[in-house]
Amino acid sequence: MAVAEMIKSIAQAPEKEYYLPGHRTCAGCGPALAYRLIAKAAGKNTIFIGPTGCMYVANTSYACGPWAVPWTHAQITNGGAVGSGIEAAFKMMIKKGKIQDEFPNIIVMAGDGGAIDIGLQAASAMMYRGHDVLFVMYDNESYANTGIQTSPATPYGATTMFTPAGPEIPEAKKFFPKDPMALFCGGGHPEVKYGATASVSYPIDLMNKVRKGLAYEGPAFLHVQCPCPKGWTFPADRTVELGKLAVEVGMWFLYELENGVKKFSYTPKKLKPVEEYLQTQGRFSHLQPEHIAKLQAWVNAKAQNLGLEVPLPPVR
Amino acid sequence: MPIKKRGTGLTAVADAWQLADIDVTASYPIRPYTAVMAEVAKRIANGQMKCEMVHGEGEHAQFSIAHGASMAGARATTGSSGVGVTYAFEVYSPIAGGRCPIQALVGDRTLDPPGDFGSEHTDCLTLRDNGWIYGWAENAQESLDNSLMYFRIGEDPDIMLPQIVAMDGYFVTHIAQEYEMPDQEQVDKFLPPFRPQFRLDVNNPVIMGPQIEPEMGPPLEWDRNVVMDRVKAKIAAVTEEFGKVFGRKYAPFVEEYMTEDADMVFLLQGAHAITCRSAIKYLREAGYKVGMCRLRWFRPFPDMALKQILPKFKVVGVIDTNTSYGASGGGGVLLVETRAAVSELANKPMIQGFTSGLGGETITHEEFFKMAEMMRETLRAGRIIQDSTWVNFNDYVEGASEVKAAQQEVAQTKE
Amino acid sequence: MSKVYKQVPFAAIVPSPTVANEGMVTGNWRYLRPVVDKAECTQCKTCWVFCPDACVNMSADEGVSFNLKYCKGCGVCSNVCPVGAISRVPELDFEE
Amino acid sequence: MTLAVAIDAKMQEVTVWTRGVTLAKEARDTATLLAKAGKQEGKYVQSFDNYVDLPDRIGVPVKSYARLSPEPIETYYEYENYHPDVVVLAEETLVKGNDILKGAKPGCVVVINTARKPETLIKWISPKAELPKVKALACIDANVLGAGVMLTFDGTEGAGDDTKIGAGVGAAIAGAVAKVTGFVKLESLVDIAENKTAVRQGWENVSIMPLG
Repeated sequence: MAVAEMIKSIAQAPEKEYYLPGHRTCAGCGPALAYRLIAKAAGKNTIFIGPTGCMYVANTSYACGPWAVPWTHAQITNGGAVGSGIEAAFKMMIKKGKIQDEFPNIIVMAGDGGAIDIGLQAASAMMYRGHDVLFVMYDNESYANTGIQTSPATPYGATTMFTPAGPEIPEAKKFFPKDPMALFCGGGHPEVKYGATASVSYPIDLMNKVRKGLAYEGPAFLHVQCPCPKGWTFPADRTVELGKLAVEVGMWFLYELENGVKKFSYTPKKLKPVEEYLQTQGRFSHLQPEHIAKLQAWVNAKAQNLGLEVPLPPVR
Repeated sequence: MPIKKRGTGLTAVADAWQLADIDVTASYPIRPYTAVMAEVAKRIANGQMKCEMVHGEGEHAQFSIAHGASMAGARATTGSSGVGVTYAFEVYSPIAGGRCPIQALVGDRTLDPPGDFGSEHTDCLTLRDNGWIYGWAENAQESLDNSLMYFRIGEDPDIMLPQIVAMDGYFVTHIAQEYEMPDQEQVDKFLPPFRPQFRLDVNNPVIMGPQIEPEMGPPLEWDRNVVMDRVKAKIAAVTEEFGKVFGRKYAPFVEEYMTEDADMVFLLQGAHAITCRSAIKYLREAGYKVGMCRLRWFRPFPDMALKQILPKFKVVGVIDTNTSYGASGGGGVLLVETRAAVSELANKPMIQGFTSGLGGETITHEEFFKMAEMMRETLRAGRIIQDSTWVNFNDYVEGASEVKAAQQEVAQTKE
Repeated sequence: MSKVYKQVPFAAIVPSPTVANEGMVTGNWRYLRPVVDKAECTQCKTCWVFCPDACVNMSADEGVSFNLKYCKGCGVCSNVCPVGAISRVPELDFEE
Repeated sequence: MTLAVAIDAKMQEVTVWTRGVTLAKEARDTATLLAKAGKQEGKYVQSFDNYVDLPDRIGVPVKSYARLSPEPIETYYEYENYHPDVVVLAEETLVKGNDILKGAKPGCVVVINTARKPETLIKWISPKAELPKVKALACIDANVLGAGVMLTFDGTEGAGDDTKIGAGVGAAIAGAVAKVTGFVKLESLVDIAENKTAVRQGWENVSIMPLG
């Protein structure tokens, strides 16, 4: 692993922007903030692959885009595969002397659908084969580009266009989300030496994790929570606030898995009740006490499974 | 020096890929195309080829990997067969629309159901509207030669389109035959290195494949449409140049066999042409003035060539080794395309359809004889008696046995 | 050809921008404009780091300023400001 | 060949500008209410969101359309109202930096949801060259009427809208448009809107500044 230069404070964060003003993302868009911070951390020698999703459609409307570095579209299905091909091509062309390029940072920016639903196969295969690619799952917890529909990252109890609440289904979404870190970094993909969760609300941590992932030779995975004011239904100015609250209540955990060793990046002193988080978002406004209790039990179990040793709220 | 070799269409294309110094190939196993990848893997392992071989997790990934590699500026290949070809369907248009000239080898295989390894052209024909350029080779030599010509045409800065070297599964992919592997120097003279105008380059950054507004679509599609005319011109020029460099001369679009005085011809593509030529020999001896037109390209469809060639004949029997259920005329894809090509000609021949060789069946001499007999019935009647005939299912003459008897008689007199 | 279409370059491959994407100017999304109180501002750069649209500019002389050509007026800068130095003012209160 | 024909000569086009997501439902409701009221009065009608604006994003200027005609609508499948008779701004700031008069018919009317005076808003209206076409500028302060804003994804992307139609400020804006244009009757709107008070208040409180 090459040594990544770490950023210690906001003051040290690189000035140079590679994700520029001028994109059709929502006011207060969490994923756009993630893109900006990731591009900033990665720097000039970077190629982005953008599978279909909000960060494709909103960023490239129309016949233009906000990236100062090379960017290419991939289908929502094949971000991992297109990334693999690009990486293999650079490796071989450099080896043969056909091009004089320095091997670039190759980053796939997949949404939750493009990472763990329809794009899962390509992502998994890319990691299995050990391509030197950073696979970022920017997680806004729904298929947002199509107008907010459920994905395997949508939390239990959230309303989406495909999971409305009604008398027959009072809790709206019935399933609990997939765990991408367990899927990709739980030992099933031996080439993945580095995986981490991050949040746009912790930008220094996020940027350093990008650099760490890029410094590792081989695939790395980054799961970034990106609050989505449209999909979650909250005022656009609260994006960062909600990302922080998610961590305070345990709807998001910040940790790294480096060579199989888990390390929490930040832990609250105690978890706040999940209800405090649910109240802030329209997508949870229909939930009844029994649903909230079910969600609290899930949060508590997840905290325990991860080994978070802080006081947990009671399940009522 | 060129090397005399013995191998299949698959090893022949592996030779072409080696000579073309491909940078990336993406594999996934499916019969019958698989061995081209095994061949490349061996050559990488023993140092003969310098190429990244990426083991895709399916055909969709294979084509996507090659797409990515091409955007990075690499010469990239892949391949598939049958339902593998259709599994990748989503990405054909993005690759062609992105103007990434990757090359795929398709060894045809019948689409499911049920499981059948034999050759039908349906798999490869399903993607005919996606902007790829392709045609069928009839043997190993032509497979190799096509591969080199396709790289040259597809990577031309005026063209920039992906190509498929198609060949019949088993017949061309699995039957070892003699062919010549050209010399590296010849190939280097014929095929320049791949240098795309745009690639993913941090020093000259570009955005590839952004969203567009509805009214930006038509100009892009117009461009993809008119490039096919440029492809036709390029095919003619490159085929001729190929003949000069390598000494093997091909008809650019349509190979004619014994057509000079023919009043009827078989029209087909791919491996069955070899049996067809042999059958024509016997049919000629039996008094049939029959010949053959073999398509060397399917996309772009050689309509201009057919407009010139077909009016010479009275009956054209189009043999479809594919299915297009419910298509106009009740036959396959070639029938529809051929009829459309000459529909506006005043002196157009009668064009009748045959479906044969499905499921990888060989088209036997007897079946060619039967088709000739039916074409003669058409000739005598002066009209299409039956729109489309599935050979052995709704044949409308009993003449095949007579032809066979005549053939045996000829054989005996030769002895 | 009677209709003039919007032309797109070959294969829709377009050059990357260097400063801002002129193809999608978003300043007209904003109905509340961020206004910084320079007396309160500590120049901690919190607003800068959290702007999804890279519309907060920092300079040693001028302090914080906003790229109003692109600022969508989401208000994240105001929300994250630790000293409450950024207010949100109706856009029509400004002539320009 | 061009034929000198007057296609959809009697069609009235209403374009409602709004903000993506947060105010999308209200603008759609304004358009829907006007179309439904027209239908009730025996007219041929359509209403739809601008397809290219979708998926909408928070804050982005987007459009909803209504079309009413005494005769069957002939340009039935179009992306936009290319020649609006009425331009409605569901949020006042849209007047700044958007070419709201693009393609407007001579004698068109602009209706803005605002607490400001028409005189102060007129300076921002663009394109300036089209301004002589405007017959009247009307202002309605719908936000203070207490109807509120509905926030739902129901009714987007061509889905059916089972939520209340005309429960919020969109109803008041529709009332104002009806008063200024006379395209539909107040009673028709009151009949179909969820919030009947809002419709009436919109009708009553709109202030109109004649131009030209």
